[in-house]
Amino acid sequence: MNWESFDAFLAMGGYGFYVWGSYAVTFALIAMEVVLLRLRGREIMNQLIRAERPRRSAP
Amino acid sequence: MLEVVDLRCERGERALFDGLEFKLPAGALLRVAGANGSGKTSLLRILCGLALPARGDVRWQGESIRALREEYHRQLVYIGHAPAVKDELTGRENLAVSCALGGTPADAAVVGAALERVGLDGYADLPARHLSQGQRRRVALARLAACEATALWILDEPFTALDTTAIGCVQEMIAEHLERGGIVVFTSHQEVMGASITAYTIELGG
Amino acid sequence: MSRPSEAAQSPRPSFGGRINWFKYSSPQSFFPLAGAAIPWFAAAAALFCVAGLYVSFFVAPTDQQQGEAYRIIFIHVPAAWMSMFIYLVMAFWAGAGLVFNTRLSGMMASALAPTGALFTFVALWTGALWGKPTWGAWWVWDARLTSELILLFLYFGFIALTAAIDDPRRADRAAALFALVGVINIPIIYFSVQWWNTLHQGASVSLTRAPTMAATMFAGMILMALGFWMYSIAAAFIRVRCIILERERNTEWVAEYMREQR
Amino acid sequence: MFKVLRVVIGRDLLLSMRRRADVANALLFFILVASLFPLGVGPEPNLLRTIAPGVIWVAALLASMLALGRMFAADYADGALEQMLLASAPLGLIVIGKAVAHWLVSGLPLMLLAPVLALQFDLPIDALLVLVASLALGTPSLTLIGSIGAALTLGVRGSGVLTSLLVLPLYVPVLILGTSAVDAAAGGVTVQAHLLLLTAFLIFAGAFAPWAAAAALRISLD
Repeated sequence: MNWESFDAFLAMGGYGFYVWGSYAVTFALIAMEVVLLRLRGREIMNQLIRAERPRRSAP
Repeated sequence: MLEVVDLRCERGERALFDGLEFKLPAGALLRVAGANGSGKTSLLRILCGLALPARGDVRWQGESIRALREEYHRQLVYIGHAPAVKDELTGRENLAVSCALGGTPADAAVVGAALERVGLDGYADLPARHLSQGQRRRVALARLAACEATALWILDEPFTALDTTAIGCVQEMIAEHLERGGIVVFTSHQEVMGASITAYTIELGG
Repeated sequence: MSRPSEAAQSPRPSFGGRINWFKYSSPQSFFPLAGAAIPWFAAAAALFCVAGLYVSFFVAPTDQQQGEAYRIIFIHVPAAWMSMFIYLVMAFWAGAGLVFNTRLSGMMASALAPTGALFTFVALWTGALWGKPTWGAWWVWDARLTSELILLFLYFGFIALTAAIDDPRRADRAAALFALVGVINIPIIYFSVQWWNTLHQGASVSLTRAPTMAATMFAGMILMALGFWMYSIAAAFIRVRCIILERERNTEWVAEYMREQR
Repeated sequence: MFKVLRVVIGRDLLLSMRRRADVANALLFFILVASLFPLGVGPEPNLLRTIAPGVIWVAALLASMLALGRMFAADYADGALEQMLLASAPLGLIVIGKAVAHWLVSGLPLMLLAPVLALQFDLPIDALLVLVASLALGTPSLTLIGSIGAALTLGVRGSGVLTSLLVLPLYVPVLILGTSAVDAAAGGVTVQAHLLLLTAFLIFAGAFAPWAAAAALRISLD
């Protein structure tokens, strides 16, 4: 184990800002991409459902 | 001989036409008819090799035009929707350039005669910017007179913007070309060729 | 003569033997395949990332010279790897699309681009955060960083070109050509920047390698890279499914799929 | 076949001759951009001498990029490009012809104007010659690479900005090689290696770019 305490873990030997800045931004971006993808998928599904409804009721 | 095999053309996700097949022997005239947006121009562009069909093939003398490329181009005159007439060049220069590009260089005498044929002899040395819409169209069509030896003519709406004399002149050129054993494909909304010439007709769209 | 309305609505699968399946059935048959594969890739991504994070924070020892700051390389280097790898894969699909004229290839290429751009940005961002404590500068005009920046621009160019052209088939093919031009240019750019860099700085600054490459460090980087790789596949598959639905919305099989969904 | 090449070059030169204003505008842009820098960074001669190669090269690069719009757009709009795709010579050859004509009216004048601008920056005479040589070898590469971008963005909304987004990253090697050649000359170092690399890049671009631009034109006109 590298760390004596949780505080030491957070401090990263004084480089906490750089290390956590890197990791946080990376995973935030990944999370953002996942959310955007989900929104895009939902959007197209909604459009398809909307497009289908008139086709069903018409005949 | 121009041959079309199982041609399909899509625009967006819609099929404009599908399973189109025909063969045009020497001396044949084909009119492509249809409503706006039915794919007339698309078909012509596919026949030239400008556009790729979604499926199928176009063959010239039995070989795919995609393999022939420049060799096919040398035997083809295409006059598109846009007349390809440069504003800054005179009628004479325009015609000389387009003939040279097409692989049938025309000397001054041929160019002059061709422009005279379409009734532009008085305007040959004016920059095209000073010409009317119909006159520019005629500059483009003068290429037909200069490229009589070119076997295949593909003309997109050749009669639009033309007066009756010019229409007569183009009809005459087409008739002569067919007699020589040339092939002509053109689009038009109306029946424009006289009854004396039998034309195949394709009606696109529904 | 065909009637367009009929042609558009006739069910694709019943086209018969003459049809080129390679060309036509791909998006349709790939759609469920990708859907089935996504959870597995996502799970693998999570697993590898957790393992990678564990190794990079709790197993890998503190570096003698750089202290804890060096732990940034556990995402910096894998992200840089992925940014280049995704570009290559994208160019591969692009080239395949141009050669074989398959529709799925272009969709795959455009599905990969945003994820590739994301990793390129991550590589740049973490590079800056690593450079500051290590060399005292957020940015150095090092060959790698500069090439990475150019790579980001190439990704943006690819995405912008795809977005600007309305006809999807033309967009795919134009962007594919651009991707291929880019792939040829990246090495040239890299070497020219490297050469320029040695001229100007006499190789005083080099991001090339961390001082000691312990086995645990390498393991951490590999695990993270695997995690990013699996994530990229999952993300690209989700995106390609969206693209397929968007482009094929008027086909019978999508309508059928929608009926099954309810 | 080379007849077609000659016809294309002649035609494009004739067209530019009759549209002189367009050509002049790109040159004026070049002069203006290069003249703005001393106003922006101050008149200190040593500083100006240091930044001169970069400034002149970047200005030349931007001016040549600005001129790319002329390469295919007008021919695309009036249908002349369709005729070129249907010409009796390979499309790559026609692209070469257009690139040559385009360089003669955009790259060549830049190259001839550059020494005058360099005097504003007090560059030594040796460096002036190298500047001209590097532009002579570099601007054709810019035109060739640019032709790909111009062909890809034909008929696309906002094509001007998009072209720069596509093309500028690809210009980086030329910019680096060109400026460092002038830098080396100003510093009294031998410039042979730089110029050779620029030549190599030009040969590479000449062999590859027309082919790629031709493919791009086919895609854009499909």
